[in-house]
Amino acid sequence: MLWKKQIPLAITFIMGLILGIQYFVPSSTSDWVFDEYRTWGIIIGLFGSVLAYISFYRAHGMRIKKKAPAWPFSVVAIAMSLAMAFVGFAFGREENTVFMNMYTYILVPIEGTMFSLLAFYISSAAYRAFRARSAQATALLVAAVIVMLGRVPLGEQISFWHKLWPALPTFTDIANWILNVPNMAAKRGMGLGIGLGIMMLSLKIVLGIERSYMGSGE
Amino acid sequence: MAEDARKKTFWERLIQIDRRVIYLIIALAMILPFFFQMGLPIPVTKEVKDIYDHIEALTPNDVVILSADFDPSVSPELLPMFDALFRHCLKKDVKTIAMSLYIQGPGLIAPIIQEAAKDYQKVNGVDYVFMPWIYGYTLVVMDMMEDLKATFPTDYYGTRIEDIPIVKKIENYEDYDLIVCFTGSSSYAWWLLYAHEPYGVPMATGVTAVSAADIYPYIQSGQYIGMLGGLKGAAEYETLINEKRMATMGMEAQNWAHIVIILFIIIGNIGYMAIARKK
Amino acid sequence: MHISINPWVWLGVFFTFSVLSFLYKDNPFYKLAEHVTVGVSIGYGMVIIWHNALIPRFYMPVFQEGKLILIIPAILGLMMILRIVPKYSWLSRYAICFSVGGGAGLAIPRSMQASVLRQLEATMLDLGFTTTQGINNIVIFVGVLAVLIYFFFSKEHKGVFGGIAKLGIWFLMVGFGATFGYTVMARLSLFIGRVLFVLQDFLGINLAG
Amino acid sequence: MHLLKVKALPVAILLCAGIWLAASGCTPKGSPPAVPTEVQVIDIPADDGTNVVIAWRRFSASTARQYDIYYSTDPESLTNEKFRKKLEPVTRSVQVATPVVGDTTANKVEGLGYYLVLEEVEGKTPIAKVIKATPENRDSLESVGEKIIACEHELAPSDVDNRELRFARGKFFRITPPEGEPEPERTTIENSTIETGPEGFVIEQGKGPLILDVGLSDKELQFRLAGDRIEDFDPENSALFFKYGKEIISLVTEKNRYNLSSEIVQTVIRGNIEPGSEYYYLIVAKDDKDRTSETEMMQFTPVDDPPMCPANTAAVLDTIDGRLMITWTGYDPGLAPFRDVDRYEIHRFEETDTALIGGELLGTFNPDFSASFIEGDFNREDMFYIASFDNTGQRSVSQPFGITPTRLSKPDMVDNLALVDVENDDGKALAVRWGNPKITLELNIIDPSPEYTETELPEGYYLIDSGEEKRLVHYEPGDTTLPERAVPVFSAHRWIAPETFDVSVRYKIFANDEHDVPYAKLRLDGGDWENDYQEVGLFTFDNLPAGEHTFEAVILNSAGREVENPEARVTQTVVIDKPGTIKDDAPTEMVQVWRGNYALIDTVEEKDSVVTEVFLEGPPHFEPTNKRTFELAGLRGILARQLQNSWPDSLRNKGEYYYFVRVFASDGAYTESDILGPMRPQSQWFHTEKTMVLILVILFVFFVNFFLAAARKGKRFYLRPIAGIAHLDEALGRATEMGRPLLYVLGLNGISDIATLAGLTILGRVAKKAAEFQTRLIVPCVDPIVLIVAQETVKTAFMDAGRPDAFNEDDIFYAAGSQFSYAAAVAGLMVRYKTAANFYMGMFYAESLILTETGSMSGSIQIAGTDAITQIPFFITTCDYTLIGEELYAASAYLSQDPLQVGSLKAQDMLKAIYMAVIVLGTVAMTSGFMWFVNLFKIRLEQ
Repeated sequence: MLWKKQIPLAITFIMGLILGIQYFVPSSTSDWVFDEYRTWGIIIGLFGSVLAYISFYRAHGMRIKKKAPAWPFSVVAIAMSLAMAFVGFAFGREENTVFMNMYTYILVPIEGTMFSLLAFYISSAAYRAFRARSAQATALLVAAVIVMLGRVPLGEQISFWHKLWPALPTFTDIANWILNVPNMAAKRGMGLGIGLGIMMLSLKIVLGIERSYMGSGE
Repeated sequence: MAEDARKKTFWERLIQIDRRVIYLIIALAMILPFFFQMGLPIPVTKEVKDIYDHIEALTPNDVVILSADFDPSVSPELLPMFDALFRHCLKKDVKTIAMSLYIQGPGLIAPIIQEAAKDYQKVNGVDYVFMPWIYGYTLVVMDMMEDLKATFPTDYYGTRIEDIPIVKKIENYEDYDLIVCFTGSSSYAWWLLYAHEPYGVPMATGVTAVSAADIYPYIQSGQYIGMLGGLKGAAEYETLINEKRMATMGMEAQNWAHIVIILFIIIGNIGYMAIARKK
Repeated sequence: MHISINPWVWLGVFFTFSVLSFLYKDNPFYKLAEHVTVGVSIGYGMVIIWHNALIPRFYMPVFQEGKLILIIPAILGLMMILRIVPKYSWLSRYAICFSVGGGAGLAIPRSMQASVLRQLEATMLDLGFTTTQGINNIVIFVGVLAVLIYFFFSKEHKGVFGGIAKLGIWFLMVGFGATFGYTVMARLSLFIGRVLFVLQDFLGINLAG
Repeated sequence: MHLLKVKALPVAILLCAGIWLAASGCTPKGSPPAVPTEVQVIDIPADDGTNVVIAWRRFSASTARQYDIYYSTDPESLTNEKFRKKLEPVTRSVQVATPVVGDTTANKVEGLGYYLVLEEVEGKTPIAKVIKATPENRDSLESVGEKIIACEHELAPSDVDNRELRFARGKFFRITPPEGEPEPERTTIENSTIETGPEGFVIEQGKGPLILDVGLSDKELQFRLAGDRIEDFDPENSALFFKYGKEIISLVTEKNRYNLSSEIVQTVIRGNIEPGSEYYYLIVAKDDKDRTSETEMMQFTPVDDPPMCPANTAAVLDTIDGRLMITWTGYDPGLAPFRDVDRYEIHRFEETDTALIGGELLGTFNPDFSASFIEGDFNREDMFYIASFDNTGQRSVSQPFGITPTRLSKPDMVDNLALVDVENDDGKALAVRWGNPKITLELNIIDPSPEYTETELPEGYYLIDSGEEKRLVHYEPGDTTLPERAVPVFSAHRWIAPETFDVSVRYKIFANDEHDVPYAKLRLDGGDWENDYQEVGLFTFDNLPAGEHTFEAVILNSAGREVENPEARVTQTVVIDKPGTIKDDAPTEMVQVWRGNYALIDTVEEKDSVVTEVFLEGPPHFEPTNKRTFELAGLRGILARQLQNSWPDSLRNKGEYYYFVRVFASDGAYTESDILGPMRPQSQWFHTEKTMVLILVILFVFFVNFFLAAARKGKRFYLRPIAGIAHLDEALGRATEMGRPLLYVLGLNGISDIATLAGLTILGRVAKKAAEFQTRLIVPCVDPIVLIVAQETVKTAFMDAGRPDAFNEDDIFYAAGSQFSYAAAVAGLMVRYKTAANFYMGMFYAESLILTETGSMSGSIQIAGTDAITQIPFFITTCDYTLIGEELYAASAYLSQDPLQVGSLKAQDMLKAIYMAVIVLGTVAMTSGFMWFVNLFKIRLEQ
């Protein structure tokens, strides 16, 4: 129990205390503490990523072994990971190497296109899901439409009232007002609460009250 | 059961239209404007103008850091911003440090830098310097605030830092007059926390349209001079420096896509209400 | 128009369309692209971590500069790997506690400064009814308080209190609407970026003219 | 079904491979990069002979990416590959220009009839001459030259056609002037007006802007009229060349492509060569496929030159107190890095001493000095000379120079000069501070809607812009004295002064870190004071009537009180009658800061216990009482109010420093302060600016502990029910009915994110229910540590529910490591398993919509909870229920019903109440001007 629980909790407490105090101390020792903590964290993370790779190979290996549906794709995934690692270690990572080309012409287009699928999902959501179900949802909807109009040249063009009476705001002005005033109030109110939540959690971790990050059991 | 058997009304059929039709419409709205341009005027917002004015007020001895902290996934939005600001800096003859805290960053901006330098007949190492990626993220920010030359032993092309004329007179934070970071994540906060807050170097940021709303509080609190938000921000900047480039073109596509999406929302809701009234 | 002769560009275009084909329906091309990214990103991560983190942050300091103290985090890291050995998995707690404890300690004062103090100070505004800024400040002031009240959990939302909380949700919804509208634009830009890739890099159409 | 899909896969792979192979077969092999030509060695003047510049010509079409210069005293080591490998070359990287696949037909110039003739030069690239064919010379051109077919403004790829790539020197432009008459251009002359005088129209310095419509100068007209052509670049008319033409990068003839654009590449061999020794060297050019080509072996001998002669010498005799000031320039700024000076000596010059070796030595100065006062008896007729010595004793002397008698006005020493340790730092910085806070005003006057009258000018008026002034001159037609740059003026638009102006006033505060003066207040014409608490420093007055106005401003300290000091107040009376900017003249005094310290030497123990001493900083012969041994630490304008010196980590908390300053007037006279110090930079143990953070943290810890203690003692706090929880249970029930699995997504962030933790708590509850209902629960993870914790959480939940057997570890797995791979993997899961309910609890980024849209496509019930502000709108619009921000934390507390969690939520509420109170008080204070309260919450972390 001591080795499995008390000592880890003590480590958490001591580390939390040291780095909490570190913030208030401008001295060079404090800088040193901060730098060392970061370096140590990076090194631990390095080994942590090994764990991730083990999990990846285990998951896909299992799929192949079990002949799960679409298992050949798992072969592709494993093969590609090995190929990428191989070309990276064998031929270097400078520009115009196979490694960088695989990165630029395989990883980048796929990830970029996946990101861009969102453009389609969003229009589908706009058509099918974005409903004025209640007064509040209407507020969300109206704000969204105004901001969308205010962010493109069209918004300025269809603000006909502005041409008749230049003192009246255009869509762009209204969109900016929404972003700068009510939106900011909402974000700030939420942000204060979330900041408080983060501090609360951190404190509970340091004090050993919150332990779920250690995994439950025992 | 009876509902199913009943013949579908016009609105029901319209609402239940296959989503692939929606996909096709939006795709056309975004692709066609590249071939048929309308040349809409682009109004400039204050947040963008403020950055422009700040750079306009700089003198050739001032130093601007442009940090392209993004990866390819968000480069369609952020690259045009970097392009526009870099061009403006070259035009104004201010000393420009181009860099990135992200490993993919330098590769993305290298062609842009080369092209802009060619257009303005500027020389690497004399008018601007292009730094390589260095591991460390926030550590890099902290290091370069204290000592630029110690942070980057060479430039992106491998020239030793001592041999680069432009950095001779650049030591540390006291010499920086503006930092602009372009980011799709939260690296704007890194610069804020480790460069602006402790050292007071003026800052501005270029962010994706999504995070733009999160930046407004920082502008109001005066931590940022201004902001470029998404492609529109970049297009506005292109308008200010009077060069219609990538962003302005993308903006046109953007414009039509927005119209289509707004129409989608309107039709969707009319249908929704029509169906609801029937029931 | 000059179709690219670079085979890599062809590959990029092939995968771009493979991913886009998912919009039609899930299909082997999409699956191929999906698994290729997963694999390539894992391989990429390995190489990058090796060269950009392991070598400069661990190998060089320990074996060339003799900074032996870094062996301790390495041992902690190895303990982390012991996760996969159920009998010794508890040892990984030492590493987790080190990182999490330190992170928590870092977060408390920094969040207090950035998320609380800064925001409190920024909300202390000069109210007024005569200038636009003054009126905007009133709206912000009311909005922040209303949103804070909405997130009160130890009091039921009833009466005046409930009314203010309701006002809070209105502010939240307008805020979310703004975020939505702004986000739409970003998402579209991404697709436009892909269009540019296909038109310029692959088909070689000069659009700038 | 699956078989079919699987079969398509190898086809796709083969297809890819095929395209790839086919396309790579087309890529040409190419040749090694061009050898550098016109290599020359340039001696660096006045250096110590350990540097030499190697320069060569590089054409833009060259594929060389890098040049390695190998050098050695032994020619053998260069010729022999094995030896050469041991040498460390000096590397010069260059940017390889990216070729552009362009349409060359657009640049065809065949019809213009130009021929390219090459003039061979011994040992150099030939010089290109472009000659236009005439009937007389056509035949001879055909024989000696090549007909030019096209000119290229971009670099073409090497394989674009079958022409051979060759190089030639020359700078040519293709000039393509526009057709038709030029449109008049507008030019604005600030602050001028046009008046009718006895000699016609004249431009007079006066009110407001003047706009002139002008044509083109004769020279430009000629240039335009010369038509489409290729022309040798003329630097004198570079503006015209760039306006109407484009530089030619390559000229294309029938057989060849001549690359013309080139640059001289230079690189310095620095520091590790011996002066006087004979070196052999060669240059290896390398392209990006590492193909190389190299020059022949060549020679250089570095020379240790004498130091640079001190230039710009001047001796000024102060006729009041008889002091003599001597100033000089040691090294050109460009050569400063190679400065090779040990000391300067100032001697009195004697008539007989023509060799300049004798004469009375008046003073010896370290290389940083460039000015000094010299005490002694001097006559008006005295002459001096300055000698500089390098480390090997070589000497250069200036010309003898005499005295310029003048009456120097010594500037006053700055007030409040102090050397201080910089507060709240880590022992790396000292600062010299001086002066009082000072404020200045800058007025920007704008005409809100400018109006103009138009005057047509008769023919014959020209604008002559000499750069300093603009004149309007009348010339008769055919007048040969008309200057080249004169442009005809057609009409003038005179500005009409309005009745009101918009004025913006910007103040600038000059202060150092010790002065606590963040902002100022301002009033117009003795009216009410306006405070600027936002620290923007800008006041705007719209529609201010033209006429005299008085602006008055005072600096305020952070408590909002006026600063007592004459410089902290400014009153400016100005006449506002035209647009423009009005600002105070800034003081011209400069403060030069000198620093001295004992040499810092560190001992480093290397292997085999060899102790070496490392010299860190400081001059070797420092004496704290002798200002001549100090080093220059920096120069600041007097308004900067401080100069801060910081040192790298290796020097922090080390060394004692002495300082003195000199205040320079613009005429070069200066006053020196006493020596300040010694002082040692100190680390501080508490950052005083962070006091408020500390108070808030203590308050926070106290509150949390108070409520947690109460909760532990058994006190129950009320928690309002959270709507989302009912939805959670409903979704679980639905999934059971359908008999399809549940999907639980914990977001992208790691274990130390509060949203992830809250997600894990809720996961415990969901898992327990899933175990009870015997529904399969799938948890794909992205973070390895979260994965482990999730596995344990689910395992525990299954055990608590009494069904450890139903727990399948493989259902909680690592899906992918990056955002979109993960999103794709999870989206795939939803489609494949047709999940009944999807839960998203944690931190999400852009992938959220991919997940939720796919989920709603497959008809799952979706419940989300996140504090990711940008993603909440998407969750709200696509999910059945969304826990917004803190509701997620609250739901986790509510579900666990753990008194500690509920207690901390209560503490959070109480703190929120306190913050609200602070906001209300702060707003009241701000509105009524009690700045001290607002300032309690401001932290200034700027140094």
